[in-house]
Amino acid sequence: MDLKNLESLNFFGPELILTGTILLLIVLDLFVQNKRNLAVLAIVGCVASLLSTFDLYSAQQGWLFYRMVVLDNFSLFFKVVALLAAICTIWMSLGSHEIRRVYQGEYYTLLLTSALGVFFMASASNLLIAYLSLELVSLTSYVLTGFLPRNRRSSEAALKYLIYGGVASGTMIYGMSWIFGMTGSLEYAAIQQALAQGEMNNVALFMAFMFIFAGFGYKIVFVPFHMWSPDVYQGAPTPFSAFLSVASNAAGLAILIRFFFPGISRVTPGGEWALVSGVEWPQVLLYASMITMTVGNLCALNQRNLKRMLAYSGIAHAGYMLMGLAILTNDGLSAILFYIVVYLIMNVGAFLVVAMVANFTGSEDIDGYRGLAWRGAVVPAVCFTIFLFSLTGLPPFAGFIGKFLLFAAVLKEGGEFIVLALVAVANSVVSLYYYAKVVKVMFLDAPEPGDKEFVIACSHFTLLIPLAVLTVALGIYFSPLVLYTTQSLRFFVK
Amino acid sequence: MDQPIQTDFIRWIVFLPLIGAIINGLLGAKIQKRLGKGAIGIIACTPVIIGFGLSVMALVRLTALPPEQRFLIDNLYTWIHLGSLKADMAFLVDPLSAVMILVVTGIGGLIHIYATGYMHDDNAFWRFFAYLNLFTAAMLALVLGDNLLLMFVGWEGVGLCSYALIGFWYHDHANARAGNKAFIVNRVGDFGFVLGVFLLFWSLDSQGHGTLTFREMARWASTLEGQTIWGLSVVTVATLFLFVGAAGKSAQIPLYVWLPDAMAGPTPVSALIHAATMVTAGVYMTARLNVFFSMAPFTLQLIAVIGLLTALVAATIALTQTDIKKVLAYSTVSQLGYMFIGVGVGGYAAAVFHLVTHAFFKACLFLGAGSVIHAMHHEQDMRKMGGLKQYMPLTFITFLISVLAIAGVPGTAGFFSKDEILWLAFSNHHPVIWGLAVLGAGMTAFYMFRQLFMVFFGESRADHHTREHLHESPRVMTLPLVILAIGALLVGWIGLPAVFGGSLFARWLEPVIAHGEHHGSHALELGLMAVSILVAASGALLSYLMYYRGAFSPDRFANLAGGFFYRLFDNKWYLDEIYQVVFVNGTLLLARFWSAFDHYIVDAIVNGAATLTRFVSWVNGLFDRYIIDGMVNALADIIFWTGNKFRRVQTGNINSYLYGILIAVVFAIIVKLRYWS
Amino acid sequence: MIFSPNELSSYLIIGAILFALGLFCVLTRRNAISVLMGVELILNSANVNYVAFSHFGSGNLDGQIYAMFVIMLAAAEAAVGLAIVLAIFQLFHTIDVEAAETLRE
Amino acid sequence: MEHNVLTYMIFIPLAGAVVVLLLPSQSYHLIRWVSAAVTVPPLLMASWLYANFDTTTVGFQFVQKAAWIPAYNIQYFVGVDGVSISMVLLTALLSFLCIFASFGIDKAVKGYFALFLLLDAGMMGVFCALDFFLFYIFWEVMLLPMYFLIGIWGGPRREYAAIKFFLYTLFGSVLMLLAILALYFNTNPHTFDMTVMMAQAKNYSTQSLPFWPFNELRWGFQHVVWMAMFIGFAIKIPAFPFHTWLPDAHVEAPTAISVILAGVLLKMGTYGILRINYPMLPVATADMAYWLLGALGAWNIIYGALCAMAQTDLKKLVAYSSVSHMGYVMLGMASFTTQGINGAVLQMFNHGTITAMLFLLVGVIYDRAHHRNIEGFGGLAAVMPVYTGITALAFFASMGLPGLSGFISEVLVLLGVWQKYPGLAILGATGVILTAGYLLWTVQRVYLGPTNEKYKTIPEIDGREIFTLVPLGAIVILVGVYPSVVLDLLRTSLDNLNQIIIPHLPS
Amino acid sequence: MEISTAVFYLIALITVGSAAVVTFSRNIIYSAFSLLGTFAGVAGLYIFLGADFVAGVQLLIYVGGILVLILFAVMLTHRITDVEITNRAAGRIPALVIVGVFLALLIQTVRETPWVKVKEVAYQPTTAKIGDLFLENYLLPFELASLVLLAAMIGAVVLSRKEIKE
Repeated sequence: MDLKNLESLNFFGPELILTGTILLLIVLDLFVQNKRNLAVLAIVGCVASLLSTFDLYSAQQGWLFYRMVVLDNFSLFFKVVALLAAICTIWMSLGSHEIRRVYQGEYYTLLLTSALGVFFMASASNLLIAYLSLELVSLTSYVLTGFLPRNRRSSEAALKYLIYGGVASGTMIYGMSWIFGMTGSLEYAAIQQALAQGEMNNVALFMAFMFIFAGFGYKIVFVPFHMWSPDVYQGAPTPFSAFLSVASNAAGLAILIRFFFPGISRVTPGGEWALVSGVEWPQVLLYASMITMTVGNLCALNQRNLKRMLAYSGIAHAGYMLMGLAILTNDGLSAILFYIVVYLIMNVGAFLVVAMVANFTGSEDIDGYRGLAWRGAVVPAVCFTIFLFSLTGLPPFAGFIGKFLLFAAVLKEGGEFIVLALVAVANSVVSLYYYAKVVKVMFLDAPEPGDKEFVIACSHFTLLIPLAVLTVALGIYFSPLVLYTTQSLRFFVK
Repeated sequence: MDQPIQTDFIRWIVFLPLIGAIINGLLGAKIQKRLGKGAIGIIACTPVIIGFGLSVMALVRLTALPPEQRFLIDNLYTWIHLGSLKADMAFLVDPLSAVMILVVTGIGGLIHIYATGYMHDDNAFWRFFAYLNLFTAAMLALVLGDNLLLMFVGWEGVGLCSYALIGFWYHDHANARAGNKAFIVNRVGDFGFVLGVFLLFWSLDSQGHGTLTFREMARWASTLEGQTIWGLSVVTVATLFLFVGAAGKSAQIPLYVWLPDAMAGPTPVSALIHAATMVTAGVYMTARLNVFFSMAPFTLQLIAVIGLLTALVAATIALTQTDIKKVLAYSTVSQLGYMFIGVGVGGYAAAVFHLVTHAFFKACLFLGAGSVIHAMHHEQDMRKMGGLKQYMPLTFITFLISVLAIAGVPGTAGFFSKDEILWLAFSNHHPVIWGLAVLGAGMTAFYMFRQLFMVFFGESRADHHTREHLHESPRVMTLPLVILAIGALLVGWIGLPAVFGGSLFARWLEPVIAHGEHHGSHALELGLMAVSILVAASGALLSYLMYYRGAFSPDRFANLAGGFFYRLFDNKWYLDEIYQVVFVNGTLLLARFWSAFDHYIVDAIVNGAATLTRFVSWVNGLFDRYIIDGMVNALADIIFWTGNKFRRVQTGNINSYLYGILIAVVFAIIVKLRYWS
Repeated sequence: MIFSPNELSSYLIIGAILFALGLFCVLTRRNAISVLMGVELILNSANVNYVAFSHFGSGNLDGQIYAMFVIMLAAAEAAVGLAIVLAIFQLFHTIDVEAAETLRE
Repeated sequence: MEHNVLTYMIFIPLAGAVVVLLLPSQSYHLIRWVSAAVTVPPLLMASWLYANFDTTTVGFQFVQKAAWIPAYNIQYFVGVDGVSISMVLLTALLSFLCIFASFGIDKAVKGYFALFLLLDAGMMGVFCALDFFLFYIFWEVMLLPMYFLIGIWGGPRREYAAIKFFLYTLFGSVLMLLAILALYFNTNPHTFDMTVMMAQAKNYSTQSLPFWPFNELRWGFQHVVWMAMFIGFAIKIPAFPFHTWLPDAHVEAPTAISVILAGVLLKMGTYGILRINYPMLPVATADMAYWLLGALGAWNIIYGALCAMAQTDLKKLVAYSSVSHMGYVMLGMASFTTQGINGAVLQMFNHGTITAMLFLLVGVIYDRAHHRNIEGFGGLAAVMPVYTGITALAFFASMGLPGLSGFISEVLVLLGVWQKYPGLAILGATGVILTAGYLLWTVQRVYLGPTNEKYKTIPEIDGREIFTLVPLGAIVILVGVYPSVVLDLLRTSLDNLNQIIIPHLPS
Repeated sequence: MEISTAVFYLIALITVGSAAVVTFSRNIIYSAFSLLGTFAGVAGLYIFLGADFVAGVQLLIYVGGILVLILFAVMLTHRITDVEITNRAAGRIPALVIVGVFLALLIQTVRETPWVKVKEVAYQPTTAKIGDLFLENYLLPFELASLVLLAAMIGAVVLSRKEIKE
């Protein structure tokens, strides 16, 4: 399927609905007094888009808009992820005191725009779309990060994010220009063909890919492209940090996988990926993965700010996910997809609790969690515990299954990747320390006389409980999700 | 091999005291409060007395059988059965164990009865009898056990009970420590015992006869011939291990140190432990496994030498003791040495015979001493006694008989049994051993008479108050004394020397213990007998002179001052001068030396070993805490440190963040150019 | 001639130099606006590449169009970036990136 | 034959935990008694299992199997054999008793009992699971409640102890996870079914791996997997040098949790080795057993005993005695003789009951004196005779006194080991002396001597406490007198295990 | 040397030179104004490369838009009356080294790489074609870009509003 513009619109439902919602939000913002209604509208739009996305599963796979984007299960998967993340974020924002003080109409508009950007990142099959969509997500992210008015941290985080993102994407397009120069095309399929045929300068190719890696890498937050993330997560409004940690990360992985795997590699008869020759991806990814998880975990150890800690933990998790990439197998990729879903659930949950506590105490400092369980917040404390242990990768929580599948994929490859698995194992143990530290503070420490009883927003509860239940349920019975992620690994390849 | 005869009543010999112990142990406090101490006494004594009756019954049953079939088995159930290891919960009565159970229940029963009087003022009366019964049960299990493992149950059981009994007055730390010492030293012995058992079992098993049952083991013993381990004969190694066990239980050098300390317990306990039961376990065990010991000449040699050393050393120490019980304690050690000399020269029957006779006179001595102590309000120092014979005539007479017996006065039990051992030593070509053993016998006579004289004769040295209340002990205490004294007189006649027609006792044991060959003529035997009598008599005489006649003042030996000899001359003891220099001084010096050796070296080694172990454990504890755990913590610290270093990169400065991108890219490219091209 | 208007490499080298200068700028400048200028240099360097490749290589207009999109997004980014800079200036009264370090370890 | 018994045994405590959570949090009595009631059915079922267990067959009994995650061939698969049934019995019994021992807890009662029941479910699951994935889930499920139980209800340094325990165990279990996956991919078809893995044991390669350090060590796939598993289990045992979590965890944990920790959790290490390393990796087992089980076990015995001797904290002493006693288990396992291996498993059972008693007894005195410093007592026997009597029983059992259960297992272990490695048997036997040393010394310092004035009026052990101790004491004596009650269960399965390894032993 | 070549050299020099001033100048006003030279120079290069429309866009947007924005920002953040208009820089030496290495690598690679080449390089007017492409093949990117601009606009507006809306 290779469609032109108008024909493509038939398969463009999710995007169109989302765009429509965005425009509607802009307009309605002028009239609606109760801004909560806008949030509801945004959620409705997302749900509609979600339904429309599921509708597309029955459609034939193929190119849309003159081969600009691709319609396949893989892109649909990320659309679902983006929409779920958006829904959770909006829901979380509803009860957040931070968001109550900002321009909510614009806030939801930009959030949905960001989600839309994720759509395109996942489905881009052209370097131009890749760049544009990345910038769409980035720009909205910069703005949303700096969204808290007259807030130093927020503005500063936005500035750092912007500069970092600008340089990273600048580097990326410089690299893309070289690819363009070597292959004469911007289209993945054509690039792949050219690479397969032509005699390339391996060094130039490697350099170009490294430049591109910088652009994608900063989205995925892996070391050393991670530095912005702790500052940004800390400064940004908490619900948006959640979105950033999940959707932006997932989008980065999506665009990376799309570009390197179905984009410019070939599938061998055995079903494995034969990457561009002369580029040592396994090694690069292997080391990137090991360094990323180690640095992330080590830095998280002594954090007192929960959002910062979660940022570092996010880096570590990016490292875990990179394991799945490094081995260049479908098992690895499917494990990544599984992990993304699980990570979405548990990380949003974790940020939700952080938001709840921040609502109450006004800070994300770990001291605010002292004796949480004994201050009338047993349920959030228990849920947070579930999320944190799930992030650690302990059974019977979903995070364990995620790691389990990743380890399984890595060990299936065996050989030098065993080292990777061992490093990951050591990291899991290290990570337990800082996750458990939070649990310790919540349960093991007694509240001090000055600590107040806890009051919880209802809207938070309605999100918290399902997430916690899902975290446990997926840890015990994960067959459907495995099935789904395996099927989502169907790429459209010419 | 004949099928064993299942005899159901044997189990009750063991179980009755056990039941008594359980009743008194669990309910004793209440019974004592509701029904008084008499009830406790009855509960405790009855099982042992019934046990004695049952033992006699067993004996009668045995005598009815032809010698080769003289064994009764009471097999309760299979205890452990794993692979080739099969140990039944079964009790065996054969001639050897029949003798032993008679001794244990008989003498034990008497001690029980005695104790009801002796312990009457103690509030923990019930607890004492619970322990006592348990002790008896354990000893009986040891003796009756059909296999080594079951024997070991009793073996450890007596260790435990001795621990409890020695430390019975636990309010004093010294007593508790003495109990600990006994138990731990015994454990060292057990360690050897267990290893010996293992070695025997597996060596037999390698020939397809893995068993721990005594009769089976004896049957297949010959298969061990030629087997080696660590370059030595298996039998030798195994018997050496076993002897370590026996040495621990029977207080042989170097493991005897616990025994003198064990006097911390109430006197009936000392009687029970040192006369009838626990300390004899080692001798019993070697007799039980005599087949194996006989196959290991080296072990036998060693046993004989150690037995001799023990006998002599203990005897010399006993010379100077002033504590009435300490003298008896060292004498026990010394007598046990004699028994091991018997074992070492192949005279297992003789050793067991001495065990039996010793049980009588030593029990009598201890109980007599107990009677004295009881009368003296728990005063144990002999220097504060004297002249007791008019106050407590019955005690005196029984004590006297026992002293005669232990000194080896002809006709008494001790004479026959000790002479048997000496004769065997000589006739089996160990003249040196014989000679030294005879010397020891002389010392025995000396110190026993010394005790007799110091306690019962002369002027009373007790304070006025004590003297006022001196009285003969109640009948429950004197009756056992009388019975035991009679035994001490008469029991020797069952084991007459060959010259007088041969030992009934040895013949009785023949199904279990192969009769040793006797070399040498009757004339020689008589001659040797005369020598030993003479030596003993000299010892007694010396003692008489010193302590009865007061010819020598014991004080002088205590402070060997410069004018020592002149004083002797002044007192006109011309003949004794030589004795003085050669024997007494020499012996005293020796005794002091050994005493000091015992105190500063042996005891120090034992205590030092404990201290050393504690020190090692302390160091080990530190090692665990600081090194092993420290490494774990250090690892954690390193991780933290690294984490903090990494975090330091996060300066908050965007320029430095951007370096990350550039450095990563440049580094990757350089690596690519350098290594991957 | 190596460095001439008809040689692709001459454009690429100019691009590379601009890229390097841009990088140097973002690495060393403390002033947020200067850093943003450095970013613009980087974007321009990429654009030079695209247009050059478009001219010498692909034979179609893909590269030029890419460059135009880059220019558009650069404008968008500049707008957002400068808005943030102004917001920060109002809060901190400086735009020295070093001074803006409430977020750090 | 389909039975649901095991499933019920696992899930009744779990359901109980949920029920407890739903109870009003102020009604302490209700919560306590409901929890106690919940542990009764598993105990009855365990008894039923005991009665109906066929001691003559090798295979697994009371098996229940259901597909769970078909995509990865993960099953819900439970069953018991001789090795596990004794542990199931022990777990059921100790859980029941420990509920009563926990009645004194008055902080966050609801949470405590809910977590306790969750822990109970996890323990049952570990011993019953025959699917590796299931096994691992249960294995880890125990961690969380344990962490909280130590961390919230523990002593002064509870946080340190809890996190240390947690980190150590997690480290071991993630290694184990890797090993599990490695086995999974080397099983054809890929499955987590333990029985299939056991059947395919000979397919797991033993060729030495071609890269350092494995080529130096001559380690093949089996060896590497064995090692990973072993470290996981050794931490639980705990074998030197992975034992340092244990003294801390034991000392800080509340009494009942110490009991569970020592009574059940430690057994999981050795149980795991028997269940997994032995039948699945026989060649590696045969190669590694001498050093890593035998010699290390003997070292554990001595090291633990020496450490125990150096302690001044009564509970720490008992904790180190566990290190020592678990050494016997390792030593016995390494012998591959009938006596040795049976003795080892019997020792697991016995140590479970004896150490449970010891910890309960320490708890009794701690509740009264509020400290556990050995030197701070003295002469307690005069004040608390009943308590002292029971303590003596437990101490003597721990010492391996004949007639009590510890004796049987220790003698069997040493006897079994003697045949293969006399040297190790001698080393192990020295532990007997050392054990007597530190226990008697302790008895002397705590119970004997003049009574400490401070504790002249200390109350005697009460009925509830006696109730928790008497069944254990009875078992200690019963097993000592009639060990067949346990040995009969084990023999067939363990002999079969031996037969798997013996052909691979180096001659 | 042809005149066009000379012009090329000149343009190249202006581009690189003013970029260097942007980078190294101590005064931010100088930097901002030199940026004009770079942008214009790049536009000139575009003309050399036959990209007339792009050159126009470059001038319009960069010079007319972005540069003006930047100057505004500079003015707003530094009151003109301030004597010192700082443009501090730090850590130049390490940056110089690493960027130098990097530049060497780049140029080396650029020269060694066999880029794709078409035989005939002829000038054709591009405007019409580009317009066609925007409505055909590049319609989606075009729309997407518009979305980006919309988002940027909203964002810039929101961020620069001073008041907090309650």
